[in-house]
Amino acid sequence: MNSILLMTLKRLSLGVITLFVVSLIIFSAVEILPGDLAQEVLGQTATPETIAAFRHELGLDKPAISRYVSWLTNMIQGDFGHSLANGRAISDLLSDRFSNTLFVAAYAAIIAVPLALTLGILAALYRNSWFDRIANITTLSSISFPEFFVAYILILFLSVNNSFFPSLANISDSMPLSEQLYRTILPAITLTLVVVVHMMRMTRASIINVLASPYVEMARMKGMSPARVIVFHALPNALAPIINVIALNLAYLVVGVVVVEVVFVYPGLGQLLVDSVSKRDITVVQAASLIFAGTFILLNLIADILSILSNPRLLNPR
Amino acid sequence: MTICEENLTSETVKQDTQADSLLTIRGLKISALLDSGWGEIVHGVDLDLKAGEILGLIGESGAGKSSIGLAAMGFARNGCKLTEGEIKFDGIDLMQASEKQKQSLRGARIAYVAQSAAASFNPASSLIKQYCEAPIKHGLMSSESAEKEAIELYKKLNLPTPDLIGFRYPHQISGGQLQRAMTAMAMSCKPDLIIFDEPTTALDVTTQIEVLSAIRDIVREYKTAAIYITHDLAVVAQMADRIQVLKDGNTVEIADTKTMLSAPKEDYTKSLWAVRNINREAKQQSVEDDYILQLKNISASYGNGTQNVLHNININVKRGQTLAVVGESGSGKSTTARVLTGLLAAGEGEILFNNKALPLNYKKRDKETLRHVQMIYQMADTALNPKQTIGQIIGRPLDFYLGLKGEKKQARIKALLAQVDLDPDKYISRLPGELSGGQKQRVSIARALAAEPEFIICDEVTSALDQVVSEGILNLLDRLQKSLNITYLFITHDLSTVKAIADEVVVMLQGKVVEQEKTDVLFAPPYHEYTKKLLSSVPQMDPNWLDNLLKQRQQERNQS
Amino acid sequence: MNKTKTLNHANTLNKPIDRRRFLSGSLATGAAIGASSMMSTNLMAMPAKKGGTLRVGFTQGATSDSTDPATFNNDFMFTYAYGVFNNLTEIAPDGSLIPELALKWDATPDAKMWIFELRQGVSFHDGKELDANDVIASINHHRGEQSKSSAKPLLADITSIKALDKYTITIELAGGNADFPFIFSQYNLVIHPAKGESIDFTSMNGTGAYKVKQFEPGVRALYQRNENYWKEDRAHLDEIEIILISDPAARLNALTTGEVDLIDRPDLKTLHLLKRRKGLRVEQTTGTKHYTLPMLSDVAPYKDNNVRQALKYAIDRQEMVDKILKGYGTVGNDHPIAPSMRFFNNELKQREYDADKSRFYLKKAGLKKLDIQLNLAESAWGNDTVNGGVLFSETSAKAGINIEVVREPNDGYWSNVWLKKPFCASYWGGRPTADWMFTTAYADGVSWNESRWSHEKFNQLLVAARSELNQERRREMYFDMQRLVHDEGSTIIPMFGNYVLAMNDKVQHGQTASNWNLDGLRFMERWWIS
Amino acid sequence: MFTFLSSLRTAPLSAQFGILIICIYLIAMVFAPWIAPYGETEILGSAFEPWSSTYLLGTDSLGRDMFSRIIYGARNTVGIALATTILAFLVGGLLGIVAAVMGGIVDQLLSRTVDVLMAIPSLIFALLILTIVGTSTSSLILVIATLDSTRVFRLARSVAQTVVVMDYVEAARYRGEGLWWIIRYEVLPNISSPLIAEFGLRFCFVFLFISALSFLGLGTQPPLADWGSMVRDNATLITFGDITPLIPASAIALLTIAINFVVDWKLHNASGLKDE
Repeated sequence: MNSILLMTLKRLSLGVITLFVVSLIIFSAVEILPGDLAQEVLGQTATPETIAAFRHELGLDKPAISRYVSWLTNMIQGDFGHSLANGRAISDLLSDRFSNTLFVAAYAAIIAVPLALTLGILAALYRNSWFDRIANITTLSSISFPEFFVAYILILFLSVNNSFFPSLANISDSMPLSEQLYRTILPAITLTLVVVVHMMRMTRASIINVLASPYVEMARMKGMSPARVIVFHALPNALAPIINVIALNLAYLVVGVVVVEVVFVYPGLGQLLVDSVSKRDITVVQAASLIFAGTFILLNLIADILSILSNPRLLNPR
Repeated sequence: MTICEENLTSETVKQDTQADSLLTIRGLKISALLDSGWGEIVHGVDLDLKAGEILGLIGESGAGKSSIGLAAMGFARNGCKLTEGEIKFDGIDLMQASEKQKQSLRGARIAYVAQSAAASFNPASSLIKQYCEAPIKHGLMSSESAEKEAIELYKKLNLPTPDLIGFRYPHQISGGQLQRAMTAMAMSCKPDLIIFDEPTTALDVTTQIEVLSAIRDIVREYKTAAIYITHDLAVVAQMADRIQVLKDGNTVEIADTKTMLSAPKEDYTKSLWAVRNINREAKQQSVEDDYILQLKNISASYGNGTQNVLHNININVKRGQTLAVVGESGSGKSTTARVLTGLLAAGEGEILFNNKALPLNYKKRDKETLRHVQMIYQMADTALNPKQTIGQIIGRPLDFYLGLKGEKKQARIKALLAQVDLDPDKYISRLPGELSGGQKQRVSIARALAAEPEFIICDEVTSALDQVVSEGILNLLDRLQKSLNITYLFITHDLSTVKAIADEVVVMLQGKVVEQEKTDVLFAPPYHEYTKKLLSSVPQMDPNWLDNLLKQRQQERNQS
Repeated sequence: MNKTKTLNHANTLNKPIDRRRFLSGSLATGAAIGASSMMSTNLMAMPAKKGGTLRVGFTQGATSDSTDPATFNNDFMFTYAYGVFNNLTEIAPDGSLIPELALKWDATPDAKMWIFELRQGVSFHDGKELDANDVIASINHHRGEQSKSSAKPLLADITSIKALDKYTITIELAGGNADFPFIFSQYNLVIHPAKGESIDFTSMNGTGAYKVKQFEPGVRALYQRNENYWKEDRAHLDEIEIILISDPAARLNALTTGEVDLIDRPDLKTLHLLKRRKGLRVEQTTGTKHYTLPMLSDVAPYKDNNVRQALKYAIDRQEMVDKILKGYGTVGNDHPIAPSMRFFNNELKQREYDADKSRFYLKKAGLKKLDIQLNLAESAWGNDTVNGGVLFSETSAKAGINIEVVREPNDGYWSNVWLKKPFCASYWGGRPTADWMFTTAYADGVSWNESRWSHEKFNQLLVAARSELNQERRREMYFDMQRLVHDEGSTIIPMFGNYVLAMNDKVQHGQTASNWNLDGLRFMERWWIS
Repeated sequence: MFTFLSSLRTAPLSAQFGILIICIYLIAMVFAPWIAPYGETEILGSAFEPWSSTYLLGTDSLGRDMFSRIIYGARNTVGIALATTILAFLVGGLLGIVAAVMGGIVDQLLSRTVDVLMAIPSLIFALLILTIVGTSTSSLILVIATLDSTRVFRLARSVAQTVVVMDYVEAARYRGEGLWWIIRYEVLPNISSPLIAEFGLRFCFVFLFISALSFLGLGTQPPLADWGSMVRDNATLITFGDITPLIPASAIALLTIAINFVVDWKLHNASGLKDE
């Protein structure tokens, strides 16, 4: 157990360094981007004088390094700062958006992970049967269509032609949970379709990968049913790669859903980030990127810890 | 001819013993999916087993003994299928039985003990859980009573701390203990038949004895019938009532153990017996202190000095001779080889090669030194790049060390292949995967020879091979040594190999050298205490050897 | 004061304003932009109904939107401005300028000195009463060194603003401008309560028809009727919810599933299908919005007017309108004045696609063929911008002009490409007056002169026309200017786009203004649902 | 090649089907100008003409022949995706093996760099870089390849690590071989099969990534016909049950499925499981 704690600490400190480097990269990338907040907000209506005045007001006329350093010092003290564009406190702005993002990510994950595991196990169990093939083809098709397209098709069938679900995921905090779940069901299904295939294929592949191992043969020699062989003997030993892929996909659910947010008009963090990039609202971009990067790092860490926990060899040393 | 006769006899046996016959196999044919498609690997084998009887199935790899053993459970591995014949277990036709029916037999009435217990236990669950799985799922016992019985069996099998050991995970206990735990698991449902598939092959000689005796006792106590599959005659001699010899998917000979050992009928059987006795001409003794290699006060450790594995080792190797390093697994003999090559840099000490100190790390050695000290690995499978042809594998050192190119290189490759008794034109463009284990090991030798070295380290080069094949390899090495005056450092756990090839022997235990002695001196009394234990553990052909040995050890224990 | 001559006064002084008067209202000297053409069906002058909630799906809006009127730059903020606040002046649906918070205004004959009289008894949502201080602070917010306002150039001519009393202010200009009061109808120039020298824009406290109930930039806004609104027969709806739906398909879906009642900028490609749906309708307004392809006139080969002419003849305008605007627009004639505007030059011959003429001009420029790049992004012409470029390149190829269409990232288009690349795409929402339009984008040296076009005679005419009070002479001057831009200008203006809205049948309104989208951006206080 | 063809004969039906589809696509790619009835960018008639014998799949919003554009789309879409994936595998694969073979500080440095790159949301990263360098086809390929190479790096590193501990690699090291030899001749040939499997999925993800980028207005350059943007351009039609956008989408889907059938077969061969 101590070694896990040690690893966690080591990885967390590495994560902090990673975050620092990420913030540097993002900052410089936004700096290199043509135009700045003043130009982007004023857009076509900008004149050199108004831009200069705007820049001065925002402190954008100071050198980049001093701006970065002051951002960093505030950041270390836990102060995310304020949006350059409209002065809103970033912590408020982000906490809303991020909780929305997490909500729909969790929603999709709760559907997708068990579904992927079940399908993967069934596909491994009935490998090369018609079930395997159909599951394979349908899930593959679902990732070969662009996300927005999957979303449109779902909307067409479940919303336009039959009004089962709303096409806008327009939620607010005041709604009861059931209402929120109802309104976000289409984005959740879309995301499920997007991530389920990768997890399912990995489940199937890594189970099949251990099917040739002697302990699986042993289980069959003990007269265990095929289902029990797969669930109790193959699966526990195939978990590590599956966990890793699940983590990657969960990270995607949190980080990579901009398109789905746009299509369902769901106010998540992704859309905020894209918006802020286009407006060069650097403080918001920084904060949102760090949250995403942090999520990614944490999920990977959790996956690694779980992989260790799933492996008695590492959990119970000799 | 003989096979027909055998068939006739077993036919009559069957009629005699209809009442207590547990398993009959008739005309069994098994096909396997080979690279070229389906091919028959077992060509109509018969087998009979009475209740409570132990049958030894013996043969070299490829004889089909494992496939037949599994067929006794109505089971065919991935890529195999039972094509023809009849398998009757207690009146149930396993060829016709449904999967469900077979499932209900397996584990409950027919059990299986696999070669490698370490690989065959599910690493993700505790021993006792796996023990209880079969009795519970077959509806024979509650989990409490299964657990109670497990502990009982663990006790009978002489496992340490039987109350607790079951709650440990497979990786936490040693190989010998695991093999006994697996036997216990096979016994969990008190089956009528257990199939032992080379259960001690992967074990050291000293642990092998414990496992053998444990298996034998328990089988006898429960009067369980067993099929004992092995390639080791001495082992089967201790276990079986009757022996069936197989070769290339056919039965060669069936007889009861005593008859088979004393009067084998078939030439093939005789040849198997003969392998056990290698005799080698004694070499001329070289000049007393012409040492080609000396290890002085070597200590080494893994993992940044946390695990000390070698303690102050001193070994001297004379030019043109063979020095064998023997010991059980974990004794540090392979580490010694790695330190010598510099792949593991020794923490302390000195390596002298031709009286010159070598850098401890191979990266600091020059090409010429590297060329002169070559290494042959235990597993030819992993030592040869599966994606390179034999020609490429052997050609690389020629090119790399000696700068040979084009025609000259090809000619040298062919010469080397001929030197290791492989047909050059046939093998030069093949991939390692298309070769048998012995052939691969020959390629490894050719690769080492290609560098024209003075010194070759042989790390357990024969331990993965059948006896007949390894005999061939040993003879080859011996011949090469004589013609090329190469010095060998021979690492092995097999004392018969040592006897066959070594001029001098180093015995190692727990990272220390126990003794270094000339071979004939070592194998003659008086023995060093540990050496004696090692020597006595080597199975002998005598069917009573195990009983005698155990008796003897018991007495010694009582005395002390 | 007595020197001032009434230039511009509304006829509704001191009388309750009613809607019908706007519709039929006599135009004193009021400058009409021109009647909008409504092509939708059921447009009858039905009496407005009170109550209900209108839900609207909008395209434009961003999380970075600020309530600072200096930075309003999209529909979400524009409608916020007109819904929550009032201006001094308002452009009526018929295009005339009518009073809003200013009751009346006068100017000196040289149109340099202006006096505005404010409406009394108007109060902000928090109860505070409107006075001259608020107005001056609100205007000054967009002036001066420190101002970052996009309205700053409009007010650049102002030399001083003073309050004569609590309800009267005077404004002095550097040069005469007969159309000056039009400027105060601009969305930036909404009146906020003063806070010391400056204004308080964070509390979203206006005098307008709706109070802000919920306001989340980039996501949604919820407005509630201001029960004490000073205008009568306005602010019919109880609540208005504005949801930002930037994806065109999502917008369409929201409308067809009934999650919103009204959407802007519907995807033109599918409008014919949308119209077939029961209960939905499409409305279009011909306005002043036009699409431009500016060529930097100081960069080769565009320095040569022959090259510019060659390009102007190489574009098939009708096909452009048909395929890019799907018919929801009219062809342009290479000048920015819309047919509906006052002083539109109706004598100018419409330029047609003519490959031979194009080749002729090319030859005249000494060129056999021409290889150029056209840089575009969807920010310029909407979703089909790039297709527009492709269409142009196909027709121009027949005239020997090889156009390589380069798709630029949307993001950064206005700062990176526009005004920088020699040939790119742009658009103008239009300005209510010809002077305003020309001054903004065609006058010599102004920062939005997107083709860096400089024409001596044009510039002289522009200044002269601004203070010319004789309507006939003024008309001639603007006609000449249009001709100059048409023949020698460095901007191709292939088409004028209609403002298109799609809505369900519940949504009702009277005559709609054409100066901006969404009934002059004032749909919030003007529209109702049945 | 010959062994491939002969192994194909024994391949399962699905793999044969996959190969067939891939061949059809390749033919469409190579021979597009001869197969397509009209030019890629040629404007022929009015917009949205229905399916007919003149225009097999009708015309698009500009009046270009849909069928011809689908054919040409194979070139651009598959070509770009292929170039991107190959580049990603060259860079990521090579560095991954280097990290595994050299270990130590090199491994640490490369792995941490990759960690950083992966921690930045890829869509945002692409958005940033493409806005800076512009969306020419080459920069599109470079940027996506860079992002994808991080994933390839991880895979290549982890599978190479299992090969690096093999005796034959140790034997080569001990022989005194240089880094390049070990990478090229000892490790690479032995990790090709998981890399090939990953190639199949990566290839599809590149499609999707490009179409997501074109959703955000950063896709391929017009007037190139590319399936992702063709889906995007016509996406609103789906609301009205018009199947036009389904055609390019299915073109992508079919290829994805075909490739993964082949990959599955290759993987199955490599897994050592010999099922029927």
